[in-house]
Amino acid sequence: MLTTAITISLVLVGAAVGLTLIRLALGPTMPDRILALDTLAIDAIALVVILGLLNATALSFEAALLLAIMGFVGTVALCKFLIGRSIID
Amino acid sequence: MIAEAIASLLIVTGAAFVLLGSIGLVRLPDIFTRLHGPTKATTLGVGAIVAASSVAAYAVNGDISLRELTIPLFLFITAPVSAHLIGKVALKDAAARRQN
Amino acid sequence: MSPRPDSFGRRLLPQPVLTLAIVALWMMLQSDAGGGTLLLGLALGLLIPIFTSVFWPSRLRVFRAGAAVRLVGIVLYDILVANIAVARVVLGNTRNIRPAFVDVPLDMDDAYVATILGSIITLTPGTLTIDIDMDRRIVHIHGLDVPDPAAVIADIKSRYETPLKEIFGC
Amino acid sequence: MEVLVSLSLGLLSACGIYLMLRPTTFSVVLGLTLLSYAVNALIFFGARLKSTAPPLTIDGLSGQTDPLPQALVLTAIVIGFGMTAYLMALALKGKAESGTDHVDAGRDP
Amino acid sequence: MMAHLPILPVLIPLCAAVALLLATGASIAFKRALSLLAIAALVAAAVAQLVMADDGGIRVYRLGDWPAPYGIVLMLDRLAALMVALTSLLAVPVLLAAMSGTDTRGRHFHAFLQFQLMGLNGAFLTGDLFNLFVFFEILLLASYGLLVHGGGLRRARAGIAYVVLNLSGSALFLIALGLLYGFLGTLNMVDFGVALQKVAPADQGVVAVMCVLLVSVFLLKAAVLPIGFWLPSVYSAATLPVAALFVIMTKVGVYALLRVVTIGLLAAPFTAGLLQPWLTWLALGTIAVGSAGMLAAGSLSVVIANIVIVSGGTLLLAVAEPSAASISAALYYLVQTTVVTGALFVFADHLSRQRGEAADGFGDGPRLASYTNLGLAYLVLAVAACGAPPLSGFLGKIMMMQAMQPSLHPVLVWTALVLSGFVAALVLARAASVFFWEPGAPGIEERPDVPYRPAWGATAAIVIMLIAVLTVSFAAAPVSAYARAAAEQMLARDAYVSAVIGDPARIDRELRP
Amino acid sequence: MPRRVAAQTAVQHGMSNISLFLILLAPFAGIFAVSVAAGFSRSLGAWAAGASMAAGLVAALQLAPQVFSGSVVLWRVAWLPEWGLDFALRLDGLGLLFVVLILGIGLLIVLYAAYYMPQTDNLGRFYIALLGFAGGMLGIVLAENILLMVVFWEVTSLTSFLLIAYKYADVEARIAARLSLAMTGGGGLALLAGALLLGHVAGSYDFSVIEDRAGLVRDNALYPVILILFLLGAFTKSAQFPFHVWLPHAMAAPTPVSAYLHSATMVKAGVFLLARMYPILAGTELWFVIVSTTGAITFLYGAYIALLKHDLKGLLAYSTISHLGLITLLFGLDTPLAAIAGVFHIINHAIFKASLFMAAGIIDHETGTRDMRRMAGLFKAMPRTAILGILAAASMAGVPLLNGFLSKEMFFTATVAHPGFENAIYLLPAFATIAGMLSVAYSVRFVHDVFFDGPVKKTPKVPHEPPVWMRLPIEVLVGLVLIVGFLPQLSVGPILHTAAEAVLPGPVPDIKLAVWHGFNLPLVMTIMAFGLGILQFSRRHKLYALRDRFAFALTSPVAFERFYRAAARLSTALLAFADTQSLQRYLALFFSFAVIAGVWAWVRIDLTGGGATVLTGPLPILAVDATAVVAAATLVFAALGTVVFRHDRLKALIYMSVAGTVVSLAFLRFHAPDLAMTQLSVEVVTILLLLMCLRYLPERSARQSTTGRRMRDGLLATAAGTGVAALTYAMLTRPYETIAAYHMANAKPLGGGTNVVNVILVDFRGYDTLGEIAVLAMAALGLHALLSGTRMQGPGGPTLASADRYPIMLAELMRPLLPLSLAVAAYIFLRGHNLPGGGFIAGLVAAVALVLQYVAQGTDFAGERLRINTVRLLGIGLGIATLTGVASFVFGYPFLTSTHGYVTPPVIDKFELASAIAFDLGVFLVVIGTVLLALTELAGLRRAEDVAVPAKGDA
Ligand code: NA
Ligand code: NA
Repeated sequence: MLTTAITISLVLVGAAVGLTLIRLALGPTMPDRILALDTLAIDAIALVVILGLLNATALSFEAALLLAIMGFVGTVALCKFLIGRSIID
Repeated sequence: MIAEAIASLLIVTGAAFVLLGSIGLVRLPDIFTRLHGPTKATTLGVGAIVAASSVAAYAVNGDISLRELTIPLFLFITAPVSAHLIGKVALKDAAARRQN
Repeated sequence: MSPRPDSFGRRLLPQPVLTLAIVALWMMLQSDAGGGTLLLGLALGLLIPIFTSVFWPSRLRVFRAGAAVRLVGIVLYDILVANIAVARVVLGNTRNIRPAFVDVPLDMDDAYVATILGSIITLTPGTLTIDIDMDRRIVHIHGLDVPDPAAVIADIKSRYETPLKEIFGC
Repeated sequence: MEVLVSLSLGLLSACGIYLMLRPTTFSVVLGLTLLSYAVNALIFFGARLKSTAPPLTIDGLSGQTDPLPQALVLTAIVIGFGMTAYLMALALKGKAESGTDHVDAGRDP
Repeated sequence: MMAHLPILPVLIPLCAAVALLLATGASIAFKRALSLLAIAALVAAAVAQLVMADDGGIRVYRLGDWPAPYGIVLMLDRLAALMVALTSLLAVPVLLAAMSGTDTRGRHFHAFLQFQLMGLNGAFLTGDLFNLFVFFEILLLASYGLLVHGGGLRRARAGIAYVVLNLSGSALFLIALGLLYGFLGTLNMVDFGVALQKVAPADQGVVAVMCVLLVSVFLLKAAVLPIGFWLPSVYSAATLPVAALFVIMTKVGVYALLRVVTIGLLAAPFTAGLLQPWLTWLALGTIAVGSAGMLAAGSLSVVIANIVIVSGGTLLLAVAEPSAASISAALYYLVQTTVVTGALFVFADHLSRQRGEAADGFGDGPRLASYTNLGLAYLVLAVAACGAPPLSGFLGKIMMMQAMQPSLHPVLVWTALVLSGFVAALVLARAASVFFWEPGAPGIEERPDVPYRPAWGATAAIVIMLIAVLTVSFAAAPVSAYARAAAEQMLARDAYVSAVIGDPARIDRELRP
Repeated sequence: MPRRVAAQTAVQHGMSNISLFLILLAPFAGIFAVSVAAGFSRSLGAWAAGASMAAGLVAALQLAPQVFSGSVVLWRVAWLPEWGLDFALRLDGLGLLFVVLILGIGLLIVLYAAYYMPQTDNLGRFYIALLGFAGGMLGIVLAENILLMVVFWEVTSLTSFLLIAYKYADVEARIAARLSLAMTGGGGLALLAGALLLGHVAGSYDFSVIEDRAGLVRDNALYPVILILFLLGAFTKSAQFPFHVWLPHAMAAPTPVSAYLHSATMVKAGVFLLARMYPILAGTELWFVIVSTTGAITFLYGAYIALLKHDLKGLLAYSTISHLGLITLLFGLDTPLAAIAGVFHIINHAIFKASLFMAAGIIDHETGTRDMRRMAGLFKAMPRTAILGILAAASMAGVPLLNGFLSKEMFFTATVAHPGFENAIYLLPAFATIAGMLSVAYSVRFVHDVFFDGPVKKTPKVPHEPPVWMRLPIEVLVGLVLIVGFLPQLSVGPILHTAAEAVLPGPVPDIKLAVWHGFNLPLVMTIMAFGLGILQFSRRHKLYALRDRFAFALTSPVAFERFYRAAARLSTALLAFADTQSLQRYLALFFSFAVIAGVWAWVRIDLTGGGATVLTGPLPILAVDATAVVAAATLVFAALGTVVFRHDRLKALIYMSVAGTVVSLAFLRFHAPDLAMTQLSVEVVTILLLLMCLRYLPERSARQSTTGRRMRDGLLATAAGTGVAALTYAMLTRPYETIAAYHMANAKPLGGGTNVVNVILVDFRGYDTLGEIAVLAMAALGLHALLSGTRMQGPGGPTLASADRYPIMLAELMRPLLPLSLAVAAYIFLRGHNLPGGGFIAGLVAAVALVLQYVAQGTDFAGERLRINTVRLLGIGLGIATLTGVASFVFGYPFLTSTHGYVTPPVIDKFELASAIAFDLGVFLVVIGTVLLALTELAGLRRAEDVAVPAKGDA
């Protein structure tokens, strides 16, 4: 049952990634792309956790946590850049 | 068995929410409306998936692992900040567009 | 705004709430409540705040723990509701929605608490904090579908701002 | 799968090399980064695709992946990071000195 | 401590660099003293190594006490000891010359110098190919720091070209190493040779490609045609004491080639002849390009840089057709050319300080103050550099000519060796004419108000270099005998196998997947 | 490789014949003596120079009896025995003859120069170069080892370069010096090649040995090559046509130099070589044809031009060329008599030519000009000098009773007796007569135009006799002209005989050196030469007119400079074509090189047989799953997006980060959590860095490449990418044997960790990791060195309100997030040894958390609070890691040997502590230091706009 659920969810998340990539490509504005990138990171977390379930390993947790942290940092940096072209001032 | 069922339900629901966020991202008309999708749906979706992982781990080992919950916790803390920042950029962007 | 000289105790335990949070986080991460974990967590909980207190000199004080728990419940519930509402909008006819910007006036002047409010607004139905202006004491929000801005403002103030003011005593 | 992986790495390196051949320092950095993705993956796949578990010696794991390529890649990533940081600084210095970020600006004729 | 001798040439500069980082706010005098002390210790260690290695043994130092091929080992043989000694000795005049003011023209000079030495020595001592990559990166990054030391657009742009090109080289190096491990399952140099012998015929094509890619990386460092054009602008952009140190950098490429060829490629028939047909041509082309570069040069440093290119090409001749004779000739040639070109850069530094704006260019400049001494020094160095008798360049040339006699294209090789020296002689004679004989341009004929007083360090640097040149020339026999012994040792692969990995059959190998 | 064959002399002769070495040592020791003495006074320098020459002469004379008794004196010291080069000397008759000439005339030159050279000139430099030159000459004539001879050969090239350029203020002197270096040095290179080949063929580089194997050499297929190379050396040095051009220009040297170089030494080195190689290389048709033809042409040509020169030294220069042609011709004739005549003429020419040059110098010195048209009747002004000059010139012309007559007579005899021209028996004598006629003509001209030709003309200086000491050397030489002329057998007979013994391979024919041989054909030829010569002289003006019509451009030394510059220009043009100094070109070349080399190796394996070019290995192919397809599609999308949007930099960066994320997910998918985490965190920090740099770079880059260039690059990139794909595929489909089982087995028991990757990083290959953090530290340090104090101006955006600068929610949230992130970092750090994690990732997490404080609240806020000296932090980190490694020395283990064990402190459960953790702590600190240093330094760039930070002398 779980395996089926995992397969279904993989398909769903895969579709989500595809849609997000469309937004990334279409834009039209830079904030749209950043939002898409941020979403992509979260999608990736979902993917990692699901794959962890699939492989029955607890070892993907750190990677997922790191994805969350680094995705956030990336978004912050990109936004700060667009607000004032300066990340640290 | 029940745990596995719960996990299955959670994971599919979560994945659905993740997809929902991305559908919003594509379908909604402008950046401010699009912001709503990922900040809410996707974050919650991940929360559900992680919860599924916890439950599944319980189903397998019998251990309650709270470790995974740190991920949605972190996301719930940071998502508003991300949205806030992207919103600010969008405001600035919109202002710049109006000027031109 | 350099950190002002503090008593020995304050320097040793600058943020008790934070110390607790770190210990909790540590135990969550280790998925373990054994003595060793606790001890190491405590050590980190004591050491890290001493190091980071330079960035956060003011002590965070929680006045009403009960109110806090209640607010968390409200927010979690709202998050669920929010998602269903968002799902309806996203999957429905996106042309009929009425997005709008709304300025919510604030009744407090603590930026930290305002940030918590802003976060809650973002996580809950149809609203999104775009900016917080502490000079003008307003929260600039965006609503996904806002037929009545006044209702939104009232909702936010009653559901979230009031409990927050109660919790943090401001 | 092997074909898919190979083609992906080939594409990544081709894009990286193409970018490295562009005339601005920024493109070069982008290209180097893409190329290093490909290179790191290539080293990593020296352990082949068929493996069932991470290289940990915890009980219950069996058929672990060859750990050595992973260690090599880790070293390569870190070194690549240092190099990229330095190259960017150098690019800035060049920009500060010459006013342009063309890779060949201001060199001896 | 003798047991740890092999690691000391890496450890001493590392410790010095750490100390310099910790003492980041200290006075320049303190840093200089520290740097000098460290290099003195390094020289002592290097000499001790040289003596130790000359008994013909191959010392294997297991880092972390892990046996080869599983862990990283250092391999102290005659070749490694020679290269380390050369580097360490070169460091002394470089430091002394830099202490005359170059080191204060930017930040962290001494730390970079120490890191550079650590990288070089590490590269020469390691017996592991991936570790060689790591130490290549160390020495490269340090060289980047040293190259741009002093600032300015020219250095920045030369730096960008140098860095990007080397990063491309590193990428290729990694690809080759990835394939090496992927095909042969090992990283140890000696084990690499052992594994090559066992490659099945069906795999020989891909393995040969991997080997050639590996070689290409080293050829880039050795500045061979057509991938060596980067060198002149880089060397001439660096401050001159730094350029003096850089002359060892192309030799790293040659060293790596010699190592990989003798310990690896020669082990198996299908790789043994992989370089010979084309490397000779490239080497000849390199010599030609370097000679043209000398003729076209507008300053002494560019001339020296092109001499470095020519010497690289000359050394590659031996790599292309390795034999005890060619390698031993090449090793002597390597030692002498490193010393001589290094000395020339130190000299050019001295010269440009005196000539002010004119620096080391062939344009009008003021007459020189310490005419006789400088002239004499120049005479010695120029004679050695163009391969004229009786100095080391000539000796190196006759060795190379004799050793390359049985090569595929002896006439071309000889012609190249002879003509490149001839061109160098013409160019250096013209340089002498400009620096020492031509009257200064109108307006700058007068000496500057403050007479030039060379710092003691600068003078000491030149004197040391001159002594080195004369020693290599007139005490050529021991150097040459050492070189021959080193060459013979390098070609006796079995000794390396038994010293480093013992019985190859006993290595714990597992077929995957 | 040829090895030394005759090693026997090293010890036996070494001690007993040290005098041989002393001859050679004398001038070189003189260099030091002069450099000291000249510092005191000018004359002391001259004394020192003279004394050293004399000392050498004494040493030589001391050995003379041994030589005359027929033995060859040897002396040897090993120099580079392995390669055939030894410091081996020999003294035979030929050598002794030359030693006496070199040192004897050298002594006279030293004396002459002391008076000739301007008093303002200290002469230290002059004598040093002169002694060096004399030493070089001695080396040539004393060398037993032919490589050693080459050594000294080039020593003379070099020192003559210095001597010719002695008056370096004259541009002509400078160029002439370089020209002579180019020609004689270049010839020396040919000689070197010849010597090496000869040594190779003969199996030894020792003359004595080679001489014994002369037949072997002449029969070898390489003989023509060897011969031509040797002759190139000889002809360039002895100014044979067409290599003579350097010699006339060398007249730019002070006259003492000319007198020395062009009488007894430099040019004689060439003919000495002919003499020396005579027993080895002569005796073949080839030798005869080349050497005699060259000599004959030079003989005639030199004499002809000499007649046309108005410059006194020019006349002597071409006459020198002519006489050298004569000597060459004599050796070329290849008969014993001719060879002896050649040796004899070497002596005679040296004597009269040295005196003529010195006389010319006196004339120049006293009149201030060397143009024969500007002087006349000097006989009256300086009769003594005139008599000396006339006698020397007469000897040059071959007037009987003077030494020149004797050798010329021998030459005529040799031509008459030569067997080589049976069919044209008069050809050679006729030629000899014509050449003799020309030398008579220019000798007469010299005497006539200078000493007679009417009354004294007005010259720049008023001519009178020179000081006595200045004339003395000429008197000595002219004395010798007469002595040899009158008493040949008594004076030079013995030495000529011994020299001939050394030159001739067979027995020396018995020649009577006598003034009168009876009325024979040679005498008729002499008389004809004189008659025709005087006739020729009287009609010289027609020749001048002819010369003026066909003036050679090449006669100017500027021609050489022009030639040199043309070569330089050509090189510049060629290099400009090959090397555009463009990084793009360098990169394209490098990648092309790798591709071509790879393809070549691939093709070659098939061609050479044995191996085979098989791409696909035997492993079964793994099925593709949906996730992989999505990932690959995303990767393609991201990689192409990066390329397509490279001009829109921010967009390109976003695409690139997507690619990086996919790669890290791939790592995770294939069981490399450590890798995935590292890749992820590094990527984010890289993007942070790039974004900070983007502020100072143009937002968009211009399209600068042409379509053709893009096509080319596209093709190259495709080729390289195809290569990577093919190799990856080949690798993935092959099984391999790995050593990793050892690591898996020993990670836990010996390394103390269950995460094998981490154990490899901090233990099995901890040395790599130490190097890796050194790289990181250096990168940060380099960035610091580059950017500290640098001012940058970005495309200035609007000044931001504080709320925009530090968005409030971010600022407020970062405060609690920092300690929590540090806790996460601690978690990752401690976990590393056993599970995914470790110092590096932990360091990045901690660093990022700290950097976020800067991002959220600015440098002023964060920098003031976080008072870390990042450079020192790098030192601490690197120091800890190093110390961990060194600590194992204490226990007698190699560097970086780890130890581990379980500590069980109270309350805490079993806690495993490996020394590798200390190492990892070093890594952790270096990472934090690097990231903080890099980012704060980049942030500081803008601040430099406002605050000018003076660059401190902080190195
Ligand atoms: Na006259
Ligand atoms: Na780790």
